[in-house]
Amino acid sequence: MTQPDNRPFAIRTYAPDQLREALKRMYLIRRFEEGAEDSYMRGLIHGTMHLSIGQEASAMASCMELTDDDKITSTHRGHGHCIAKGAEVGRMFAEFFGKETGYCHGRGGSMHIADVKTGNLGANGIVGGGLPIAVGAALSAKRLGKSDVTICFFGDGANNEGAFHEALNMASVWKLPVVFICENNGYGMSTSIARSTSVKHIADRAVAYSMPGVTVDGNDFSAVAEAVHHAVARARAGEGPSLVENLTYRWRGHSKSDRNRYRTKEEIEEWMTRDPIARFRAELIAHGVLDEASADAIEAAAIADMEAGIEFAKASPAPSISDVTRYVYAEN
Amino acid sequence: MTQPDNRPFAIRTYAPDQLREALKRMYLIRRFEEGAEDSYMRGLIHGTMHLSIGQEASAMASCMELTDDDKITSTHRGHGHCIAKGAEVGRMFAEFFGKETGYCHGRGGSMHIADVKTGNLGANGIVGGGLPIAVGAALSAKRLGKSDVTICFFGDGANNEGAFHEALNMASVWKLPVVFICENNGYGMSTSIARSTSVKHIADRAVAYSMPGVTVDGNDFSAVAEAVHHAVARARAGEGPSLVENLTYRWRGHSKSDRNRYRTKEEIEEWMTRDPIARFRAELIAHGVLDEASADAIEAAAIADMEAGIEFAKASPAPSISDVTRYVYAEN
Amino acid sequence: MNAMTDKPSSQPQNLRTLSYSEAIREAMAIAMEADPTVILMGEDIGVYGGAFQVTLDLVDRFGTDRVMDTPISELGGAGVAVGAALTGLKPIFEFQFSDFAMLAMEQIVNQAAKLRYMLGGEASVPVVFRLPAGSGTGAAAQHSQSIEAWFGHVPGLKVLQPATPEDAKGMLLAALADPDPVMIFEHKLLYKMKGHVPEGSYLTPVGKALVRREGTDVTIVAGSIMLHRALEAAEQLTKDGINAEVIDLRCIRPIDHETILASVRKTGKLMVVYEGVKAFGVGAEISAMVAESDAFDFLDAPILRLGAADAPVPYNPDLERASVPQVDSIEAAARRLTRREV
Amino acid sequence: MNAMTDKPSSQPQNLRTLSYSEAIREAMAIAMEADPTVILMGEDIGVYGGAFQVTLDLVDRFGTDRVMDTPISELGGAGVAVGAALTGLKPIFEFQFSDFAMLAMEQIVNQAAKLRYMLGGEASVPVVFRLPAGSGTGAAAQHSQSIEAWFGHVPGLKVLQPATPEDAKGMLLAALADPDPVMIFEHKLLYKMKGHVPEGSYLTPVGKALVRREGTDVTIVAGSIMLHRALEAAEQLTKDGINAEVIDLRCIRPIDHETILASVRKTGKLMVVYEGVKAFGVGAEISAMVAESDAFDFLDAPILRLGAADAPVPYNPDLERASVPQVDSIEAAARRLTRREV
Ligand SMILES: Cc1ncc(C[n+]2csc(CCOP(=O)(O)OP(=O)(O)O)c2C)c(N)n1
Ligand SMILES: Cc1ncc(C[n+]2csc(CCOP(=O)(O)OP(=O)(O)O)c2C)c(N)n1
Ligand SMILES: [Mg+2]
Ligand SMILES: [Mg+2]
Repeated sequence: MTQPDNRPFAIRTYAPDQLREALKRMYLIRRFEEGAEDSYMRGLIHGTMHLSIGQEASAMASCMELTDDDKITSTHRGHGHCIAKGAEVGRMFAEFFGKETGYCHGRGGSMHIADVKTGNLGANGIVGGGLPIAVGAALSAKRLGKSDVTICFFGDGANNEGAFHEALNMASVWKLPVVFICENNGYGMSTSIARSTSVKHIADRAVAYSMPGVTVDGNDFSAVAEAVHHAVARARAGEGPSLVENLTYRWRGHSKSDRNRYRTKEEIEEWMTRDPIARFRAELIAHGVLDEASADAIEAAAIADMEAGIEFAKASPAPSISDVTRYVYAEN
Repeated sequence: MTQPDNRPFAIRTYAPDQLREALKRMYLIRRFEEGAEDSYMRGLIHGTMHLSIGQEASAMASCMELTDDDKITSTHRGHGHCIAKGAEVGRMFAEFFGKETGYCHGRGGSMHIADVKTGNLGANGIVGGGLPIAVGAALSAKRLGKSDVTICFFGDGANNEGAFHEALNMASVWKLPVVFICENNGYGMSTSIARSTSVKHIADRAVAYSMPGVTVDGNDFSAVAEAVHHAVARARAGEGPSLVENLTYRWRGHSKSDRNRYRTKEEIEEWMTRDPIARFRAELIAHGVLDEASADAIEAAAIADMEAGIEFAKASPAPSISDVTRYVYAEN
Repeated sequence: MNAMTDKPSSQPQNLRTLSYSEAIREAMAIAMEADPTVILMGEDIGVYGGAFQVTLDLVDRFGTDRVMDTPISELGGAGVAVGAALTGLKPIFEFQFSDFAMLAMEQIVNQAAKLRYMLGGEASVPVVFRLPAGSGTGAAAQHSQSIEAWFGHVPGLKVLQPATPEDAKGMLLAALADPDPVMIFEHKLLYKMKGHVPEGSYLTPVGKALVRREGTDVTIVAGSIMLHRALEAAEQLTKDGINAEVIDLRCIRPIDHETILASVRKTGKLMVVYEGVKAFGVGAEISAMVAESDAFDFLDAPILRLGAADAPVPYNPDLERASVPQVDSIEAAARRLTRREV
Repeated sequence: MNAMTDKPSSQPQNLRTLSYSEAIREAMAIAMEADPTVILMGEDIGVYGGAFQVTLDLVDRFGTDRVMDTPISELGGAGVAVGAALTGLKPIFEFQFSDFAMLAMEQIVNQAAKLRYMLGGEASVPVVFRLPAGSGTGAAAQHSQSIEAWFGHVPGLKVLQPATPEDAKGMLLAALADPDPVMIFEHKLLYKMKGHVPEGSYLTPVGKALVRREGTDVTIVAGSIMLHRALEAAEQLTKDGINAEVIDLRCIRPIDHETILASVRKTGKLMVVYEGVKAFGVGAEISAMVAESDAFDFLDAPILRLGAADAPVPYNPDLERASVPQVDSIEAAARRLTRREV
């Protein structure tokens, strides 16, 4: 008789290379957000941005089993998803800097960042906007006879949009291969779940769509990976959609205009002790996937990528003003 | 020790006069619908109409405890609600005939029939359109310190609109005095619940809004009255909203354009054996509230009212064409 | 249907006539036969055949996987169509009434229309929205609107309004061949009108208006059902020796400037007839387009707009009729304009 | 803020200045003090103070019962406001960005705008929608739109766009005094602009445009932020001896025909500047209104429209700036028009 494998799900499921790559991408998300913030402070980026620092495990662990043919739809807080799904930070920075080399050729910026080639159908400036779109992508996969799944990221705030209801209902009725991942960071802008939402956990709403719903610690890489693994498997097997709720927290304000009058310093600090990257790193080390030195090297590599990305972006050309109406319609 | 009262809820709760009036109004609904249908066939009414024959218990039993200060919002299938809430059939026919004496002065017709004075905020041409409006009416009651409740009628089809989700969530979060009554007649136009809705019973969705949800036989007057009684009491007591689902059936097609290709003759006939009016009448007779002769008299009175209503409508003046833009804005 | 409307067909003489709704249905069937990625979505478009019976029997031919009854969820349904279009399908999404598109403005305008641009050309949303529009059915304020002008204001969309069965078919096929989102406003009162429809596949050019009746005294631009009313009015006007040129607008976005300007340069007088509310309607754009062009100098009278009364569509049939342009009001207005009594 | 904008105030000389957002906030506070049925609804309007901090601190003064943070549910939220307005409250509903009103078109257009009419005058919907609009903040295509023209097309609504702090306050108070639904489009870039604001309660008349600068050579109609750009351009134009009359449109529905027509009769030249997409925008309606009026005969040049490029609002700041009218483009256009080089 073999011993039961008591190691965390991720450790026993993914190859060490995959795990190291996941850690790298989580560092990359963190450093990318910091680089973006810094660039914003220095006036290199205009507009606003929504940073996902603190939510890296949710983004990365949700994408572990996706190929470039699988799709995601993302949100206004979408940098992490984009990196987790495989985008290059150079082209992402270029987009933030409004450059022609950016993923959207400088037309989209932070809120519309997408990388269709790696299956990222895009961030969305409209809360809830991606929900029906994800269902549509799943419909395509089903009708075209592909085994692709779509992962739909959305926030706790988004779950009160009518689009949430309509999307989950249709996905369920048509048994589509889509996984709804609610990144519940406790607030939609300044409004807490308790003040906006008539259930304690978003996953409690899954019964209204006859789909499995599960709430996990969103800062625990392995917990997220395991929940999403089952949901993705279910989707690929043609058994329909699932709802996974990742409980997490954003360390920064909602956006650059946030004066943080709705949550306490204590609450923020408490959550910072639950840093998903530090936890994952420690877990990998504890299970012998890494040692401290190689973990440091991974972190350093992420920093180097980030810095190279910023340089690439800075050096890139801006779009020509005469092209302001380019890309409105297909060119023929 | 007193004997437990085993009579049906309505019998033991309402005075005989109230019960007789309820039967009268149910007959009035039935005859009104038939009169409308007949007028339509004879070309007296244009447009379309959605008849509620077969659903009379749901409308009437839901309104038993409402005063003119309480509000309802209604649907495209709203004639029954309008009569149950206290409207006069003469002014209703006048509206269908497009006359100046109609409830909407001939501007609204069947789909917008309303009687604000008796608390009917109106039928609605938009499926789901009344749901948030009802929540708003309940908000007014709460803010203005009144004990009024609002009853929001909607169909099984409407429950897949985003408006349903948003409205129920807000009503729950704000603990508003509103009762959501789903008249589940099995179909939204041609689309059955099974093909459109990811739960078996609409009331199953109540948990997603942390409110009580109950499914009752919508053709059983007493069952509906009892469920709504508790929901109204809860609302008046400031304990928040409830969802009541009345299982019922429309005997006629969805509207005048329905060719009935989505349900069988057998199904329709089977439901016709569960006539809510005949059942209620029999129940009243069984419990000595009425005898056959007085029941017949009530029915005859309803027919007389209906006929007088049609005559009133026919004799009424049409709006003047020069008034086509009247009522767009308040007159000052 | 006025015989004149068949004139512009360059197809070989063919007596086959179909109704407007049959023509649309034929276009859908042709497209679905030819391209397995074309699907239909909408409320009650399956066994019911759609509220206006346009998709009748298609579910029997193509099955429920390709003729999908959606729940009553316009925002979500349109969004599913957008997402499907983004990833390899070509959905034709039917709104049961164009009024209900108001529930889906977000997906139409914020998503479908903008995705290609926001993604810097890296995405394509080949979705077609079909929208039964207009008044005249006694369905009152929430089921009778003509809101097409709104979409003229939205870069990224194309907006069509066929007036004839031939165009109804050709425009739908053209919309499906288009890589960008297209909205087609169909008029409910036209569904039963019959006219010549060529067999097989053909594309009505997007963005081209058409002179349906040549004339010299006044240019009347009208689309959809108003074309037929304008043509009828034009016939009446000949009794007074007024020879109106009638242009079928066909496409609201983009608008065919050239055809309209050429006509105005010839007639010196312009009148625009449309069913939407007069203010901020299709007529405003056309009038403004002419008034800022070099054709301005050819105008010898004010530009007249004939649109709906400034009111929701009323239920009472006489009020309803009075609220939108009719043959007699078009005729009277053209008479006033040619006599410069405006 | 251009000093000229204060000129039209007939209030006694008073040096008090407020920002546009402070003026709006003051109007809300005055109304809430005076009338307990006035409530505020919107996303994050409580402790957060609203995305643009317009409602800052009002929740401390009036409590969460009257300053209600709504869930992120624009359709439902707007509908609750409509229902509340129908039954005795006077809600001021803030959309966080005007773009999100697309989610609530159903409640705004099918319900709020039409209820009085559909119910034959038996109902009143005194709701006020506040909508931060416009580009210039780097927020890209879904957060920068100017969709006010759509609502100009909707009978039953009133549509305002204040350009100054004084009007921002007076229009909000006027909207609250109005028994019908009113939409107020506020420009994000104006929130911080300062200007004279009278104390106490006063109502800016709804439906009245205002000549902000008198001139003889060309009429420039502009509203909201475009007024300020137009005034600045007008100053520049004086260097070439061009004396522009600048009209603050103020109200998109109803449009003040008289003020505009009187000016056009005087100058003979008209230019309309607006931030929405050029096609089917505010300029189309104004141009068409003039072209069909008796002022047509006073026009000695085409009517020029200056609106946004035919594209979604781009993210890149230079593209963004290039996509809407700026002082220099207004100036250049006015020059072309007065020289008849159009
Ligand atoms: C339809 C819509 N409403 C409102 C907003 C403004 N807004 C942007 S993000 C946000 C909060 C979203 O909360 P949540 O879904 O929990 O995501 P989080 O920001 O917490 O990641 C709001 C209100 C928007 N962008 N779109
Ligand atoms: C927003 C909207 N979508 C679609 C319709 C067309 N329509 C009118 S009634 C109806 C079916 C409604 O079903 P349900 O809510 O179950 O009510 P029932 O007709 O069964 O009483 C539909 C699809 C509409 N009026 N409004
Ligand atoms: Mg959140
Ligand atoms: Mg039903």
